[in-house]
Amino acid sequence: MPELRTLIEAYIFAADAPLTLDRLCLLLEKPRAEVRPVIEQLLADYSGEERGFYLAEVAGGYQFRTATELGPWLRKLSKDRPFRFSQAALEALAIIAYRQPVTRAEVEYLRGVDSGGVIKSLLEKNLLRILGKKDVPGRPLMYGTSRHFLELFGLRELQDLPTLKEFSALEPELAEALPLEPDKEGQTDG
Amino acid sequence: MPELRTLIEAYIFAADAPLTLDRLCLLLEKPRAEVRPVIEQLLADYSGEERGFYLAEVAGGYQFRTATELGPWLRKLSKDRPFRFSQAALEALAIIAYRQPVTRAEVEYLRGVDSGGVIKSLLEKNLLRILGKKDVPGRPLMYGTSRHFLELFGLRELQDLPTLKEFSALEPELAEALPLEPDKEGQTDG
Amino acid sequence: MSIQVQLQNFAGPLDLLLHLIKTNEMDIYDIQMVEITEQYLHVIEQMKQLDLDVAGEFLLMAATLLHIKSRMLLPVSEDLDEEEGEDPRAELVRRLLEYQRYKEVAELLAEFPLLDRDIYASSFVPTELFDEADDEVSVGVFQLTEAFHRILQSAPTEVFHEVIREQLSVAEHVQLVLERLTGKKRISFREIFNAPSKQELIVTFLATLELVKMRMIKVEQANEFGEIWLSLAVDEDELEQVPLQEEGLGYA
Repeated sequence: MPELRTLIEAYIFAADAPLTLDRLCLLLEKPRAEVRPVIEQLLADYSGEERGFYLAEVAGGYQFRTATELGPWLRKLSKDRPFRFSQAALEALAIIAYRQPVTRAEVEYLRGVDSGGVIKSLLEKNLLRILGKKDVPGRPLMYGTSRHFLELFGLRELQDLPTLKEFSALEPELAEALPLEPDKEGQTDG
Repeated sequence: MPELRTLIEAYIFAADAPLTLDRLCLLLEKPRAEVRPVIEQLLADYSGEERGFYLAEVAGGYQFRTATELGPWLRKLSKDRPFRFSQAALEALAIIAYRQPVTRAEVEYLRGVDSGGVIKSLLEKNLLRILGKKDVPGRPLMYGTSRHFLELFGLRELQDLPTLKEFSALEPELAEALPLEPDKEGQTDG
Repeated sequence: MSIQVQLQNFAGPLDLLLHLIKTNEMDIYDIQMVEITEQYLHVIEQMKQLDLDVAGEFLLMAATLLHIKSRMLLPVSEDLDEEEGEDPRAELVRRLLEYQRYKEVAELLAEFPLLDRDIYASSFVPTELFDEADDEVSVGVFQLTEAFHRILQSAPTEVFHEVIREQLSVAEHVQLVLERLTGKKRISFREIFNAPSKQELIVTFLATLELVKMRMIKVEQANEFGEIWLSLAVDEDELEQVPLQEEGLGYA
């Protein structure tokens, strides 16, 4: 059995919400009288030094938190978090990647929703490029993916994108439902 | 400006995945030479005492984690049954981890079993990533493990995987045909 | 000798073979083919008797074992070239050894402490980070393909893309819609979509969309849920200039 202090620290650290004293006592199978002094000690220890995080009393429980005054610096963490897309952005990007050259209207038709904002933000993120204007009345812009898109997804070239056939082949039930050609990959033998 | 040590501690604590040295340097706008010694100090500080959590080196970065030996106690925190990988999933994962980049056909040859479903579920769990297509007829997809794989298994890098038992090759050609070292290229991203 | 084993306990035929070799305390480099084949077939037979599906891979291995067994019964003649003279079991032994290595590592991996099962990382997210949309996900190539796959499943595109290419032409239907509108003040949406088949309907709809995009026709509705009316937006003599190639429309 680890030391009580170690265990309390770990429980509070690992829980995904503030841990109440009661819950802690339950987890530890110890009475409050035994648990409370250890928490008091932890609270004191974490308040003394200048640290990146401290033990906070919050919502009737205990939780490790970053100090409020670090907020402005921590905000940077979310700013340049790489590789994150909203569902909408991912859908638009997927359609453009697979259907390029493609117009905004075509993306919107497939998604069934206005996609102007999403396309704009993908352009700003340098993931798309304009491939010219479509030769139809109104001359709408045609979009495709950029070199940066390939880099971000670790692809050498567009042809490296999985085909839908390959994708479906990973799903046995689906593969049966679709009229697929015999899968050469699956046949390799001795 | 808070102390560098405080800020580094806070960044690592607040990030939702292991923070690499490069990313830290970018966030702090400081050179590696200045950041690295502070991390070394943090690593030492957290390893000394008996604590509920420590600073771990994992998936090419740094992350605060609870100590392994506390696992049995901490499991009480979640009501769900402990998650287990199937033998099939672990076999496929092992083959892909050691042999990347590797195709589905190669995994299936080594396992002797269709592995499409297993690969798909590993892809869905974000443990694999697609590394492009192999330059052979049919251009099959090549798979490798993701950064998340390292994070989940607590590995610093692929080289931390257990060494494969020496394969007493009956024939030298076979040993040559099968590169047995984990491929460094596979580590780049998740 | 009867060995009580159940197929579903094995990750595949190689796994089952390794188990049989181990329980028989056989040397993997000198597998007794007759014995092993007999036991292997026995396990499979048991499964069949229990009415359980025996996966194709297990049957394939049974065939391989029988083949090796029969080859071992052939007399070895000295003038055979090197390849044919190889021990018939060699390939199987290589595969078994190779498989065994990964099986062992897989067993080790099963014992690894896992994040969120045995080990926890900090889960506190500072409020400062909340301003980012909550539904943002980290993605890779797989997620991208999956998204496209999903879209195609929910959108009717797959149907009409095939249809257009093979049977019905959007360009043709652009012409048809125009013809029906020619000489009329307006025509109702319902009338124009009075098509015999779903495919026809979709292509007509696409053609209508194209015409709206090209500003060749107008679509009007007096009130919500009211009748939708289509009418020509151009002079009838301008109709000659409609681009009629599929490529021009982007559906080819």
